[in-house]
This record gives sequence, structure tokens and C-alpha cells, in this order.
Amino acid sequence: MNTSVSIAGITFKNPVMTASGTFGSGMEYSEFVDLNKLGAVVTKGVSLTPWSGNPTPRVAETYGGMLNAIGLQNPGIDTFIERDLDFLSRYDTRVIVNVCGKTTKEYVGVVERLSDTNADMLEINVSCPNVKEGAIAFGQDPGALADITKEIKKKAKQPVIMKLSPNVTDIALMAKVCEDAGADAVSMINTITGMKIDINRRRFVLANKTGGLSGPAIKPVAVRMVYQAAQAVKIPIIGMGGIASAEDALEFIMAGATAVAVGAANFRDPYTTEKVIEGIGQYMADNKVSDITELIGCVR
Amino acid sequence: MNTSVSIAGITFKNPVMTASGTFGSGMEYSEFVDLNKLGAVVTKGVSLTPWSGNPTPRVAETYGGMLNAIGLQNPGIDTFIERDLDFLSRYDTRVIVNVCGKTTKEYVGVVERLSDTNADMLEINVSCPNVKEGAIAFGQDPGALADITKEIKKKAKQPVIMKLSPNVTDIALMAKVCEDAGADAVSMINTITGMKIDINRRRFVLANKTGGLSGPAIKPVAVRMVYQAAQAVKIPIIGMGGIASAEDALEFIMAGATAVAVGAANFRDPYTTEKVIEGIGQYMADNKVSDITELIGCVR
Amino acid sequence: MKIREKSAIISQECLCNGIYSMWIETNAAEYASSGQFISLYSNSDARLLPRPISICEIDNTINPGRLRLVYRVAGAGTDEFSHMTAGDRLDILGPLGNGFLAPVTERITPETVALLVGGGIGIPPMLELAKSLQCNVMAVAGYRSDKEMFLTKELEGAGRLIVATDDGSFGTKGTVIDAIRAEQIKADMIFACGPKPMLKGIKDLAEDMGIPAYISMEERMACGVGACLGCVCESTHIDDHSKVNNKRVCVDGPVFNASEVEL
Amino acid sequence: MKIREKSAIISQECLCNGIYSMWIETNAAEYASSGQFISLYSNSDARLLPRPISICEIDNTINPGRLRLVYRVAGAGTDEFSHMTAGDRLDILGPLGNGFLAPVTERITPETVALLVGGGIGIPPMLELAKSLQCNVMAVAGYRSDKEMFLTKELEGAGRLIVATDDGSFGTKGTVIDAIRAEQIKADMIFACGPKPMLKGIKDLAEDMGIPAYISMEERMACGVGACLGCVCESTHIDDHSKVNNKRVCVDGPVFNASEVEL
Ligand SMILES: Cc1cc2nc3c(=O)[nH]c(=O)nc-3n(C[C@H](O)[C@H](O)[C@H](O)COP(=O)(O)OP(=O)(O)OC[C@H]3O[C@@H](n4cnc5c(N)ncnc54)[C@H](O)[C@@H]3O)c2cc1C
Ligand SMILES: Cc1cc2nc3c(=O)[nH]c(=O)nc-3n(C[C@H](O)[C@H](O)[C@H](O)COP(=O)(O)OP(=O)(O)OC[C@H]3O[C@@H](n4cnc5c(N)ncnc54)[C@H](O)[C@@H]3O)c2cc1C
Ligand SMILES: Cc1cc2nc3c(=O)[nH]c(=O)nc-3n(C[C@H](O)[C@H](O)[C@H](O)COP(=O)(O)O)c2cc1C
Ligand SMILES: Cc1cc2nc3c(=O)[nH]c(=O)nc-3n(C[C@H](O)[C@H](O)[C@H](O)COP(=O)(O)O)c2cc1C
Ligand code: FES
Ligand code: FES
Repeated sequence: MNTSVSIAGITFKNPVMTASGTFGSGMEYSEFVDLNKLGAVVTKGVSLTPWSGNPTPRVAETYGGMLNAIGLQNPGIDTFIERDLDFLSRYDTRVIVNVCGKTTKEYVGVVERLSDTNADMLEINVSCPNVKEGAIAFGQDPGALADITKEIKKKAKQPVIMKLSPNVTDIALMAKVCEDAGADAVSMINTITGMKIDINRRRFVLANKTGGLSGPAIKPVAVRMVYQAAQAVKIPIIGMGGIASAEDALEFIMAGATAVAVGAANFRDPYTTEKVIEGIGQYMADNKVSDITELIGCVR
Repeated sequence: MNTSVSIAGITFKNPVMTASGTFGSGMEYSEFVDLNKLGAVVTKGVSLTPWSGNPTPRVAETYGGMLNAIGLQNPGIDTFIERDLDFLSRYDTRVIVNVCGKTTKEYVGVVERLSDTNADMLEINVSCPNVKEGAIAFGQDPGALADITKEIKKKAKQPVIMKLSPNVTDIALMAKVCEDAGADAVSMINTITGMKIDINRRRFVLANKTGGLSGPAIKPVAVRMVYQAAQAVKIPIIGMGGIASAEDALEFIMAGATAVAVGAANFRDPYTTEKVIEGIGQYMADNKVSDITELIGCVR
Repeated sequence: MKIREKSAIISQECLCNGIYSMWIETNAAEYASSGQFISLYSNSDARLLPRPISICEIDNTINPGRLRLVYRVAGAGTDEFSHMTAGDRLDILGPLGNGFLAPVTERITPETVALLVGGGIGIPPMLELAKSLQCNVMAVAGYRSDKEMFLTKELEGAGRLIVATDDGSFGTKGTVIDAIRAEQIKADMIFACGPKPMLKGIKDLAEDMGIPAYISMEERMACGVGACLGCVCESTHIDDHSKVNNKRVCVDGPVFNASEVEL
Repeated sequence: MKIREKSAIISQECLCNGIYSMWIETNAAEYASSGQFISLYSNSDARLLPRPISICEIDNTINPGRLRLVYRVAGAGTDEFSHMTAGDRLDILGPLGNGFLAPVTERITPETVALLVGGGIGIPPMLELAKSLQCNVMAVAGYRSDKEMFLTKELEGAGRLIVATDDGSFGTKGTVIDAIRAEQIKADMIFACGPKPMLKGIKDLAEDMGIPAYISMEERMACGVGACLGCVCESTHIDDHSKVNNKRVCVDGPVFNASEVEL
């Protein structure tokens, strides 16, 4: 039975990854999950210098999901390379580094610093709804998205995944723009902008007013976007948004995702990634699927 | 205690309405709910001629929500006026007629036919994700949205509410476009396009492949959009998306909605609208709010 | 009169592999008749839509106010129900739909021969129908095999019963249609519930026999009361509600004269 | 060692208006220490995030493997927990956080005088701390009124207890700070848990007294294990993890030396 998939020439032992920002760099969850079993660890977004993120409260629960407005707190690329990439180098798993910045220059700066590290791939976060500058501004404008993709591709030594925002009218267009600009893959979806109001205190629950919605609630939107993007582009898609079980993951794969990532579900059950991997194997065995790649995009 | 609100000069005894398409024309639910207690009944979308809608399955359950792809099945304006508007004329509630069409001409045709009926207001559905032509095509393009709004306003005898799609990059822009084109109000959100795959049969659950996501799962997105629109326009906003309780309704009102509508929640509990109305009254009493209009947009 | 309430589970038993029988206590029983259904709501906040289940028996004599539902575990919702036990509470809405006797345009006299045909999980509603018909009842029940038979004793109690199994392990080998043909059954009207291909077979058979067939249809539902237009089936005539060719299974059905619907 | 499992509820009682005490059986008890907390998960599929609740008592002697949690009904999740009874199951993750003694940089000798201060629902974690400290323990507990007092007997059992009530209906009238000042308490170190204004008061008081204060902080959480960066509090020094000034309440805390954090 083959569960390995390949993206831009890089092979992953299975299609199950961690969604950026929900798994740190794997350290905290390594107490629960054997990182060697994962297809890849996708790290929390890293910028050129340390970012302190947004004020608290940064998280809020919603029906079947959650809002977050972390604001990309991170230690900056130097500490990240020294500590996080070094930690991950001890594991037999792929490492995808999620990159953020306020300007194209900052993104490119991080990408360049990563050139001669053990990072296998780069995921460019142009879709975080929780920071004022950069991020989502790039992800909602086709022109800006094309430009930043090209700039990054010029300097990147590793394959580049553009992480797309669901807060757009036409996800297929955004995926196409990335493909045309040279991206090696796209990942989707980042969180959907949402809001929660505390009616007793008559104020926003999040200090940032809005936050990004994730969790099972958003899965149907994410599956639809993966499907639409898969009809529009040939480059591989990494799908995410509400995955909490193997069944969820298989929906994304059948819709056209080559790999999938588990995000908010880790917070409820730290063993989710391992369970998803096992469950996919079980489904393949039960349904006599010898190669997972047969399932990619099989529903049309 | 005043619970009445006013939109474009029309007074509603309370801000609680039914969301179009989830309550028929009130007939079926009148067995459970006293229609006289509602702020308004918003009817299922009606077109110039009968529409047969999409093939089945048309509905699917998702985590904390549902997908629908009814495809605007309706008997056409003639039967609608004769039967549904006549039925509603017996109740002491406002009647908002939801209008759909494939071309501007069709929309305008329905609007004209409604001129001398008991319809108090018109809600123009330019945001149904489940029909190929018309509908969402108007709701996702600012230029087309402005044009159709102007055309309808030229002919409409009643105040016009433009019902907006959440499947856009910038909801504030779309609301502003409607305001500038003369709309009397905007309502939001229609459903978010989603998809569900049956992994055992390896096919789409809905015959239409995609459907519109509604229910509690989408509430944070809807509240955010109402808030963003409220910051951008002065015309009233009717908020909806996942409302199942008075607390939910109050979130929308505090975010800036003058009125709210209950949709998918009717399917689980046919008494929802009445419970929401009672709950709002209870909140006002508990918090010594003498006029509901004090709460509209009170969180900023 | 439709009731929306928390019903109480009186008993639950497994009839055979994956098939469960549940008695519930509910005010809906008072208004129920054969062929109607009940919408069951999950206790999980993730599952919002109803699970429509046909009424299998109505107890208005020994323990008035009780309904029997027999169902197959088909997914997460029915799986949840199957784990419930006496004393648990279950949100319901019902009785819904028209029931078997509402669309019957022929008069039923004591001499009438009614043929009741159930396939698999379409069998349960035949039981209450058999009990409530005041005429000659013949029932045909189709199962996969003798290991998956259920409700046969109860059906035998209400009239003659013929069984067909796909693998021939009991009764006629083949479908219910095969059994009816093999036994050369004559009847004045047919009532049927089962998978679509079976209903199609019944429709054709009834046409051949020149008698009416009343069949119970299935479709995904949201409201269950006729408001959402989720559950339509294609009808041969323009429907009253939307003036197209779509009847609503939840209120215009679930039972239709086979000649009214496209299969 | 953190445990993610379904724990079993052993008992539940209401201590006073809105305050509940629950004993659970869990493998987490073996690894727990005072000031750590447990993430409780709702049985509702609508509520996905954890409810962090401090450990109030650890029973590793009479019934090893049991933890006591005392909590206030603050919203839907805690309301749900309050309706659970012996035998119910509750998903948990824990023990989490550093606990009271981990950040203590001073040596604690039998002669040390430790002042334990709890305000309202900040009182419960003081009980296990009082029981586990091998030194002179003085506790100050602040309540709204005598009608809302709880855990006082247990705290008295562990050392001297001073009570303050907002309305003066019992003990000193005023806050715990007022009580400490009024009683002119001297101590070598303070441990505190309670609302932010109280913690701010304790920080100032400790500075005045020239002694260290270890305070337990609260913040909304998602992961509970340090991965999501949801639960940070502003720290006076650059934090080790993100090199900014944000310590994670769930792993760097919840107990901090008051001088480390901005209040
Ligand atoms: C009028 C009517 C009467 C029925 N009577 C019976 C009966 O007596 N016994 C019995 O075992 N089954 C009956 N069914 C089928 C039963 O409703 C489904 O098997 C059940 O809803 C599956 O729910 P689930 O959560 O287990 O499956 P899931 O697949 O998890 O359900 C997901 C969603 O799809 C809907 N759904 C799935 N399958 C069906 C289906 N076949 N028909 C309608 N909705 C479906 C569910 O209601 C739910 O909303 C009847 C259906 C209808 C329409
Ligand atoms: C380290 C720590 C220890 C705690 N110890 C206790 C204790 O021993 N006893 C006790 O009664 N309470 C304690 N709390 C507060 C307790 O976590 C909240 O009261 C509880 O989460 C409220 O949940 P709810 O569902 O009832 O409220 P809701 O408002 O419905 O909760 C919605 C969401 O917000 C979160 N939330 C709401 N209030 C708080 C809060 N004050 N702190 C953190 N998250 C919150 C919930 O966890 C949930 O995710 C502690 C909090 C922390 C951070
Ligand atoms: C707490 C939190 C932090 C996140 N941080 C990042 C981030 O740093 N970079 C990024 O690209 N996406 C980030 N995301 C988005 C997730 O990677 C993922 O795209 C999204 O949560 C949808 O998946 P889910 O529903 O499984 O959580 C974050 C999400 C959460 C919940
Ligand atoms: C079954 C169904 C049918 C709908 N039909 C219409 C319609 O005809 N016209 C329209 O403008 N919106 C229609 N909607 C959208 C709702 O009016 C509402 O905007 C949306 O469902 C969000 O609200 P909710 O989450 O409370 O359901 C429909 C929604 C559902 C679920
Ligand atoms: S289920 Fe809504 S019309 Fe039948
Ligand atoms: S709750 Fe995730 S870092 Fe603390």
C-alpha cells in the first residue's frame, strides 16, 4: 500500500501535515505525537525579526469552530533557524516553513535566510487576516499576489507553496495567478475572517475585533475551494480547514488535494494527526486502494 | 419597552424576520408560529415564471450547519401573488418578497408585478450560489450590482433591500455600491458556497456538486460582514446567518443590524423565531434597555 | 397536528445485524397513521438536520401514546439512536407526511385484496398498515438473506406473508417482484416501500396488472413540513405548490400513487 | 507527563450559589501538583475549546488517582459540567502549566512563612498548595459575602485562615489586601490567585514588603500546551519562546513571579 505523495519533486511519506500556527514547530506536541510519523511538520509563520502579535484575548470559541487573532507572534528567523529547525532536523519528517512579512522585501529576506537550511519547502502566508500590513493584502489582490510570488520564486532555493485566503470572490483565479507566477503548489484555506460579540459586556470578544475562523464549521467551504482550485490549476494543492478525522481528510483528497493539514483539531485532541494517518490507511485497506494517489481528485 | 424598528420608513413591530427560502410563505410554519408575532415574513424567492430548481439531493448536513442547492424552485409571480400574498394579507405582519431572476429584465418584471400588491418591501436576491445564470453573478461584481440596483430602483414601488453574497472579497464595498445605487437597505448574508463529498461512494453529496452553507457554523462570518458593512453605509442592514437564539440575534444587532432573520434554525426548531423574539425582550428587561434601537451598532 | 417535543425512549432492541427497533412515548402517537414518519433529531450539536423514520407501529390501545420505529444504522445519526436506551430523551417532530391511506383514491371494502410489499428497511411501515387495513392483506417482504430477516412474525400475524431473499436462503430466491410473479398473486391494489429499483418494479407490475400502486418515497429532508423544497421528487403532473413537476416528499408524500411520480 | 483521556466523575456537589466541586478519577492525578490546571472538554460538539480549571486537591493517599476541581458556573461549558453526576465521563488534558512551586526561586524551609491569598474563584488552587507546603502557612481568602463562602473549613485545616468579605458580612470588610494590611501580616513569600486587580494589589504589596509574590494568571486558551500562542501575558523581560515580551500562561505559567509580568 503506498501512502506517499510527492509535491514539486519532494516526497512525503504520507499526505498528512500540521497546519501552520496550530502545532508550533512540533516541540510541544512531540509529547503526544511521534513526529516521525507525519508527512510534514508545517511550522508557525516566521518573519525577519521577532513579532509580538496582537493583544489578548486572542482566541474565542464559536459554534463548531474557533476564532484566532494571534497576529503572527514569532521569534524571528534567527532564533527559528537555530532552535526550531535544529529541533526538527532530528526527525525523519519533512519540514515546511511558513513565512510571513509586512513587505515583499521582508518575505524575500526570510526566504533567503532559509536557503541553506533543512527546510524542505516554504509556505508563503499571504492570507493571515489578523495583521494590518502585508499578509492578507497580498492574498486578496491578484496583481499583488502574482508579484510577490514571482519575487519569492526568484530567490527561493526550495519549492514554494502559496497559502491562499478564502476571503476572496474567486479562489480558482487566485490559484491560477500563483501557478502562472511560478508557484510550485498552493495551500488552502487559511482562516475565514469572523467576529464574536459578547452581548453582556457589549464588546468584541477578541481584542483585535475580528479573527480567523477555523475548525469543523468551515470544512464545506474549504473542500469547495480545493475542488474549484483543482479544476483550475495543475500544480498540487495542500488542503486544510476543519479536518478532524480521516474521513474529513479524504474529502479534501478526493476533491483534489495532494496533501492535507490538520489545524484547530489538534487543540481538542493532540493525537488527531496520527489518527488521521491511521484512518486513511484503514480506508485504503477496506476499499482496496493500493495507492493513495488514485484518490487525489477522484471526485469530479 | 420599544422593540419596533424602522427601515426605509416602514415600521416593524420587532426586528425578527424569517430568512427567505427557509419559511416558505409562512403557511407551513403557521401551524407552529403565530405569524402575527413576527417582525416580517420574508418569502421564498419568486421569479417571473415557475422554476423547477435543481435535481436532488438538494440538502446535506455539515458540522453545525447544512448545505442547500434548492435552485430557487418557485411557482412564479402569478401563483405567488394569488396564493401566497393573499395568504399573508390575513396576518398582521410585514411582508417582504424575495425576488430572483436570470436577467435584469426578469428581476424588473417581478418587481413591476409586485407594485400594487400588499408586499411591504422587496428583497432582491443577487446572491444565490445555486443557479447558473443571474443571481450570484450580479452579487459578486460591483459594476453589475450597481446596475441592477439602479434598474430595480427605477421601477420599484416599494423600498428595495439588496441581499448580498458573502462570497466576495470586500463586503463593505458591495454594501456601499448598493447604497450609492439607491438601495434602501441591504441584507446579509446569503449562504457561503460549500461542498460535501461522500467518501464511500466517491461522489458529491449534492446533485449540484456545490451548495450554500448556512446554520450556526457561519455565524461569525455573518456577524463580521454585518459589522464591516455597518461601518461603510448609512442604510439599514438586515443581518442573518446562523441565528438560532436571542443571543445570536443580539450579536447581529450590536454589530449594526437593524433587523435580523432566522433561517436554517427553523428546520431544527420551528418555534425559533418566537423564542428569539421573547429572548430579546427578556434581554432588554434584564438589562433595562427601553428601546431596542439603542442596541443597534452599539459595539464598535 | 404536528408535535415538536422531547420524546422518551421506552425500549430499544436490536432485531438483527444493524436493524434496531425502538418504542418511544410521544404525543405525536395520537395523531399518527400508517405510512407517516417522524423526524428524529440528534443529541449532537454538530448534526442539525432531522432523520426521517417511518412509523412501524402505533400503540393506541395497550399503552396509548407510544410509537414503534424500526431503522437501519446507516450513518452517524442512526448509529447514535441505536445506542440510546430506555429513559433517554429524543427530540422529535411528527407525525409528518400523508400516510398510506390518504392518497388511496379507490374505496377499500372488506373484500378488497391489498398487497403490501416491503423491501429491506422498507418493511417496517408495512406493519402498521397491515394492522390498520380492514380488508384482505397479503404481504411480501424482501430481505438479503435469512440472517437479515426481521418483523416476519409480526407481519404473519396480520395476514398472509411471502418472503423473498436475494440469496434464496429463505422463501423465494430473488426480489419481491420475483416472488409476486412466482406466486401469481392477484390483488386490487399495492402498497409498497423499499429501494428505488424495487419501487420501479412495483410501478411496472401494477401497470401490468392494471391496479393502482401506492409507494412510499425517500429523499433528503431539511424542514420536513413542506417549506424548504429540499425533498422533492419528479412528478408526472404539474405540482400544486410550485407549478412545476416536483412534489414534496415530506408533505405531498411520502406516499404517492406510482403513476404520479417519475422513477 | 500530560494525559489526554476520558476521566470519570466520582462526585459532584454545589458548594454555594454557582460554585461546584467535582472529584474526577484520572491518570493525570499521578503527575499533578498544586497550581497546575486541567483542560476540560465539553461533551457538546459545538464547543471545541478547553475550559482550564485549576487543581484544588490531589488525592494520592486515600483514593490515589483522584483530583478535585472547584469551579464557578461562568458560561455554557461550566454550566454543562455542573450538571454532570457520578459516573459521567469528561474529556480532560492535564496536568498543564508549571504549578506554584516550580517558579519559586527562594528555598522553602520549615521556618518559612508562606502567605497564600485567594480571591473568589482563585481560592481553590490555594488548598492543594496549603496542603503541600512544608512550612508555616497563612491563608487569606476573599469573598463577596458570607453567603458565598466556600472551602473555608478545608483551608483552616491547613493553617491559619483570615477571611475578607466585600460587604463585611464575615471577617474583615474589604479586599484581601485590606485584610493583609489590617492584620499586619508578615511573610517570606506570597502565593496568590484571583482577579487581575487583586493580583496587581498583591504585586504592589509584595514590592512594599520586599518579598517575592507568585501569582497565577488567567487567559483564554486553545491548545493548553504552548503551541498556539493564544494565551500570552505581557512579561517584563523578553520571553524565551518568541523573543518578545509575551509569556505563555499555559506553559510558562500560569504561575509567575509577579515581577516578571505586567499587570
Ligand atoms: C420518509 C422517509 C422514511 C424513512 N423511514 C425509514 C425507516 O423507517 N427506517 C430506516 O431505517 N430508514 C428510514 N428512512 C431513511 C433514514 O431517514 C436514513 O437512513 C437516515 O436519515 C440516515 O441518517 P444517518 O445519520 O444515520 O446517516 P447520515 O448519512 O450520516 O445522514 C446524513 C444526512 O443525510 C440524511 N439521509 C441519509 N440517508 C437518507 C435517506 N435514505 N433518506 C433521507 N435522508 C437521508 C440524514 O437524514 C441526515 O440529514 C426514511 C427516509 C425517509 C425520507
Ligand atoms: C489557568 C486557569 C485556571 C483556571 N482555574 C479555574 C478554577 O479553578 N475555577 C474556575 O471556576 N475557573 C477557573 N478558570 C476560569 C475558567 O477557565 C473559565 O471560567 C471557563 O473556561 C469558562 O467556561 P464557560 O464555558 O463556562 O464560559 P464561556 O464564556 O461560554 O466560555 C467560552 C470560551 O471562553 C473561555 N473562557 C471564558 N472565560 C475564561 C476565563 N476566565 N479564563 C480562561 N478562559 C475563559 C472558555 O474556556 C471557552 O473557551 C481558570 C482559567 C485559567 C486560564
Ligand atoms: C491559532 C492559529 C494560528 C494560526 N497561525 C497561522 C500562521 O502562522 N500561518 C498560516 O499560514 N496559517 C495560520 N493559521 C491557519 C491554519 O494554518 C489553517 O490554515 C486554518 O486554521 C484552517 O485549518 P483548521 O480549520 O484545520 O484549523 C493559524 C490557525 C490557528 C487556529
Ligand atoms: C433551504 C434554503 C433555501 C434558501 N432560499 C433562499 C431564497 O430563495 N432566496 C434568498 O435570498 N435566500 C435563500 N436562502 C438563504 C437564507 O435566506 C439565508 O440568507 C441563509 O440561509 C443564512 O441564514 P441561516 O444561516 O440562518 O440559514 C435559503 C437558505 C436555505 C437554507
Ligand atoms: S423537507 Fe423541506 S419541503 Fe420537504
Ligand atoms: S493555549 Fe496555546 S499557547 Fe497557551
